Amino acid sequence: MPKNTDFEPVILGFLCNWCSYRAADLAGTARIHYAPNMRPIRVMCSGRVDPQFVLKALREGADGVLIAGCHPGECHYVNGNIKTLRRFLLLRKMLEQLGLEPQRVQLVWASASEGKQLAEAVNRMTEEIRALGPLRWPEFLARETTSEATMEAA
Amino acid sequence: MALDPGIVPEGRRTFMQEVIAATPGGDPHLELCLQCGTCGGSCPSGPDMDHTPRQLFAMIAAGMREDVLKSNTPWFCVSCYYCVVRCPQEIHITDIMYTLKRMAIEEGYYRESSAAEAPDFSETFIDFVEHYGRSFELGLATRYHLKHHPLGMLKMAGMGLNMLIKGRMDLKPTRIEHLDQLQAILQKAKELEGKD
Amino acid sequence: MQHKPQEKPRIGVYICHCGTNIAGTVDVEEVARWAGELEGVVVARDYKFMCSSLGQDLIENDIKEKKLNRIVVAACSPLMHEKTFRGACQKAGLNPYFFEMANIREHDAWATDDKTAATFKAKALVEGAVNRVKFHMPLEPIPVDINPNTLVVGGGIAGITAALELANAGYHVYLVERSPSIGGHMAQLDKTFPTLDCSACILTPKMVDVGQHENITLLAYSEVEAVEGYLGNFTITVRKKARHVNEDLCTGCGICIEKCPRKVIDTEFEAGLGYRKVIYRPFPQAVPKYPVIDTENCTFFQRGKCRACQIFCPTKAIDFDQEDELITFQVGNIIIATGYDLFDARRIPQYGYGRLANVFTSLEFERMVNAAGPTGGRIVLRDGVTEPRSVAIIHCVGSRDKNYHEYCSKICCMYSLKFAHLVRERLPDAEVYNFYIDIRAPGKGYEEFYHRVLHEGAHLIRGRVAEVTDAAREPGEEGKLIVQVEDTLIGKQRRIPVDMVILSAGIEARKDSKEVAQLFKMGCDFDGFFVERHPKLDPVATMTEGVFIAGCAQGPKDIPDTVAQGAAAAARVAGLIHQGTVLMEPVRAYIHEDLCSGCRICNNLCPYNAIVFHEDRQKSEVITALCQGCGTCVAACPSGVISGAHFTNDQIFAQIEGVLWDVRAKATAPS
Amino acid sequence: MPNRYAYYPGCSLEKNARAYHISTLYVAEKLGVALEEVPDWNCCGATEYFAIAALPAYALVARNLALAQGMDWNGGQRHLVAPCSACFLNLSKTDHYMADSPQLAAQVNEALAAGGLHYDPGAVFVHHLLDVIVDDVGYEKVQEMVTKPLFGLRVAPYYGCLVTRPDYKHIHNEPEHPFCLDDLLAALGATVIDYPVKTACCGGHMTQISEDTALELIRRLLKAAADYRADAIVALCPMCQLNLDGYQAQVNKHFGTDYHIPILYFTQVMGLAFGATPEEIGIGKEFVDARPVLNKIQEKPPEEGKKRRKKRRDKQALPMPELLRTHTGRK
Repeated sequence: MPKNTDFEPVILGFLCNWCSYRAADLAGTARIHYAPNMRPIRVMCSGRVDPQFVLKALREGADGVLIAGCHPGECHYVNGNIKTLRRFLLLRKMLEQLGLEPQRVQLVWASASEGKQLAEAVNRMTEEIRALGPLRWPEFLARETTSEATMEAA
Repeated sequence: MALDPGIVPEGRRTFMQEVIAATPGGDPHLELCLQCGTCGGSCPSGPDMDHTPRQLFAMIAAGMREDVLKSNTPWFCVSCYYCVVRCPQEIHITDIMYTLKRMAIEEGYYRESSAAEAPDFSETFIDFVEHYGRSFELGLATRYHLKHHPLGMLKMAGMGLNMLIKGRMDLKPTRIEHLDQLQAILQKAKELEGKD
Repeated sequence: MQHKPQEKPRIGVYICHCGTNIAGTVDVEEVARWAGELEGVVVARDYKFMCSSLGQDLIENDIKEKKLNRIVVAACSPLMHEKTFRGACQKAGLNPYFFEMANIREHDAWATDDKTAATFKAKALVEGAVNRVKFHMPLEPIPVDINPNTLVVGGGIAGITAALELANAGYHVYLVERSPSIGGHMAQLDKTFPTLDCSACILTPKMVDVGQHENITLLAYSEVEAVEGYLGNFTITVRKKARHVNEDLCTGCGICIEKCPRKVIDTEFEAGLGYRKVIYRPFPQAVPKYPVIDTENCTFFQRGKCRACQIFCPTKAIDFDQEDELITFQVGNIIIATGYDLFDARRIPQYGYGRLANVFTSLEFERMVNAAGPTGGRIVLRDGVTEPRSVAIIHCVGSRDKNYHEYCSKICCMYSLKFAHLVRERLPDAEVYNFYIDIRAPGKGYEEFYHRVLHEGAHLIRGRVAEVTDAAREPGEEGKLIVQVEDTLIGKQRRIPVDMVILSAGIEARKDSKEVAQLFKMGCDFDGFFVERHPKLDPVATMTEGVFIAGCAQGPKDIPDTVAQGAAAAARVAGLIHQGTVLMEPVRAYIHEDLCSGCRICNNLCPYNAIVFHEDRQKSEVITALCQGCGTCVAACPSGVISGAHFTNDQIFAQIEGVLWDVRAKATAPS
Repeated sequence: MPNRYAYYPGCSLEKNARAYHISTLYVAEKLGVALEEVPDWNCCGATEYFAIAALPAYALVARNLALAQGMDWNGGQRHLVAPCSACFLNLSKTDHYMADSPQLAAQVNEALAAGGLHYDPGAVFVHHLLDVIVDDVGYEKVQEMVTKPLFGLRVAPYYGCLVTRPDYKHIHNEPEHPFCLDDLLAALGATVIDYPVKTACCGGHMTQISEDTALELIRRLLKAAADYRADAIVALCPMCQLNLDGYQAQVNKHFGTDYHIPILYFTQVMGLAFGATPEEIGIGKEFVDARPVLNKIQEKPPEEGKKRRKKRRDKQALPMPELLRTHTGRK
């Protein structure tokens, strides 16, 4: 696929309050520059990330969704991130069946000291999605709706 | 001695920025120098340099273009990379020395340094490379020494003869097969660098 | 599906410049102008420093004058100033939870230098916050009682100070120390700069105080194994390692140590320069006084023979069968003072430590000059006999170097000057050379001490040492260690032959600091030091409520600063204990009982067992006191009837829409 | 171990370091290292070309990388080995900088295109012969091949500069005091001295620029070897070998010294231990005759007794810290 250099992917990030949100804070404090494409939303735990949030984000026009939590075994809430992992794998399987490339929804672990690692993950994901091109899910949905409407009209 | 007044007219680069821009392969970190002297302390040929590398960096920062490019320091660099691996600020010192050599040749200052013959050695060397694709030790030694050390040539001749006897030197240069291809590449590279 | 906000929102949006921290990258005026046009926004302003009292006044006045009922501040991380602005709302009579913060500093302005992209991202974050705050609900913080007991981890001078301050204030302290005795690095030092008072003389009385204090439970040779709970109510589990000495019977007479036939190199207290017995007390003034058996080297533990200590013990205190003990207790606050490790000088092979016999580390030298040390205070070469006639002291070993540690270790300049003084004092005829990059002597009496050492005739050579070698080039160098350096003040390479070299190694974070940070839920920086809540204004608190830090665990510092931090941490804890209760975030889950289908999916998900199932009603319920607010159950409820206060679905959906304002617009626009 | 390496001998191995070339091929065959010469390779420019022009110098080196990339690899990983330290450095440096600076990579490739070539940074993994033998072949395999252990021969392991520094690919990760050659020589049965200047500079091309400077650098290396009673210095670079060997007589004349220290390539020493005749591995081509010291090789290992006596410590002496050998020091 030709690389579309004009395309700036929009990635929604769900960051847990205890590790990855602080990792992003640390990346900033350390002035680590990374792709400005990830827009973070804070949740108390990655375990709070309802699959609906991911679907909502993709439907609203995000090209990808990043979920970031504490490393396994380091969860502030004992094991919320393990539940996230289980939920994430299921969700990804479902999205794949809908024709979504697996790189569009990613789960990464970043502890509060791993600002650099989080920044690298954002960079990596941005480039992966840039290579995939825009998702255009809203347009797709709009088309589907229109065609349904046309069919109904016919 | 021309010192950088600290104010650079808009659109012009400081000497340091010029040196950084002329050094290929990522950020050489030159502006990070702490003046600690690790480079000057580590340098095997440091005692014979007119300025230690550290001093040279301070002079670059001060904009002392002429003094820097006339210095013998870059020509005494043996490319041992001790300074590079020891530098606490990860400055690409060896690469900067190569940059300064190139700048000194371009601007003609090297003739005033106490290592005025060094560029000739390099030039003679690459002349053979460009004509044959491989280096040619006998030709290099003869041509360079005849030019600069006709007397020393006698001393060198002994060693050269020895090398011939030991089978360590050829009388004829080896030419690579696709010399034209190499020359085309080098020609293009020179054009791209604007030094045709 | 989405609910409508209950009242008509009247939102105030405030974009902080943070000096140039934000405004340098984000076009704050443009963001404010743009925010002013968002639905529901009544006023949008940009201001230099929103966290200043003037900035807070701005919010308070607007709330009152413009009848605002929602506030959004786009500034730094909410972990930094959320509390500040909530306070401002409250002062103006607005429920503090009608506030939302957009992090446009750490997550935006500092993370890129692309001004266009940064301004764009700031708009997204602001619209996310504006959308979200419309759905905020008024909440009341939950009061929590503070357990008056405190855990102090680490028995160095920071931990000792903190423990004594609290204990003297009448509060109980559990002091946990990993090694067999408290004292830390300070106990190893000889003299302290710049006053040259004997380290042990000023430390040991404090150690004794700790050992005897009725308010201190000292758990030496112990490690914290588990931490549960939160501010005010932590449950701590400590592993008290088996000393193989019964503390109730041991009188500390030391006969066991005397009779033990086996000696090993003491790599801890004596820094590898001396020997200790296999049953040992780190040093004579150890607190507690009980010895400990090093089972890895003990002949009995390895081969089942010997028993010398047991045979000779007059009170039958040796207990080979003793096992580790797990102790559990409750505390309200925790102070972490786990100290530092010395940089391993062998990592810089060109300085020859480990290869060249007469190269010593600073800690080895501290032990050597100490009258109670392996040489009885004599300065000698590795042969144990010869006095050096010349000594080189190399500063910045492992510090100020991107290959090792980029930071300055802060103490090395001063202790290196102290070494120069001590060498001149003990060996008046010896020449001393200090090799430095810069002399850093910022402290009371420090610069004066530097002048004193100069006056005493130490040679100070400005230049970072390139290498220490035994490869002689000239006749004068034979048999010597040669220090090769550029003397940067004269711009010449010099080779200085000496008999002894001391490497002033820097401070680094403890090897296991990352695990410790995780255990106590603290942040840890790149170098492994624990992260304070604010580098200037809150240097002893951490991002986790109820967990404080002191001493070198937070970053390199000297003894006065360490003591000050230990006391400061204690003062913070005492303040909380004195309050008795604190208010906790009301971020909790709640089940709408009428709608609960009783499927029980949530019951097993809760890591705190905070969800109970009522068999009679076939409904689940969240016990608020146990809930920690993670929201896992909220995300899992198939009928969506669990709501997580302050993180409701409505709020997050609204935020998602806001954050994606630009692509949303594109999607709906005709193509 | 990769089943095949592209072999870049470099100009020196064709000429003055022919002994290195011969012994490399001998050892490679014994150890089952398959070497295939890069077709029509050209000079790497040594340290000279970079001093005159930057881009042509990188293009010159890159032509060799492009040729190696273009060899038939059957889809396998591409490995290139150079026995000369300067060639190794130039090849790995060009690869590294092209990867680091997309601008340089684009320009170099534009130049290469003039010759119909192209190089993708990272496509070829550049090795020095030493790391192939130490890491890919391994000490065990080397030891298996030893038929005539070098018992009693005291050797100075001399790494020089460019293999250990700047080590762009972090192969050695030890720019100051490496041990891999020490361990290799020990595996051959030799007595390896703790050579304090093992990574010092031989002077490189200084012999041509400032003879005084160069001779002093060479003297330091010879003196340290003599001080530590080495029978021979073992080198792994043609430049180091030539400077120490070819200029030894001049050093003696210049400083009034009397050094007779043969300088052997590490492959020659390996060949000896593998049972090669001196001719098979090019011994006899050196200026300082190596044959006399080879007579020092004994049938049996030196007695263990000496070691034990050294270990018994003086009661007064202070304990010595352990040397860090597996190097993990730098970040």
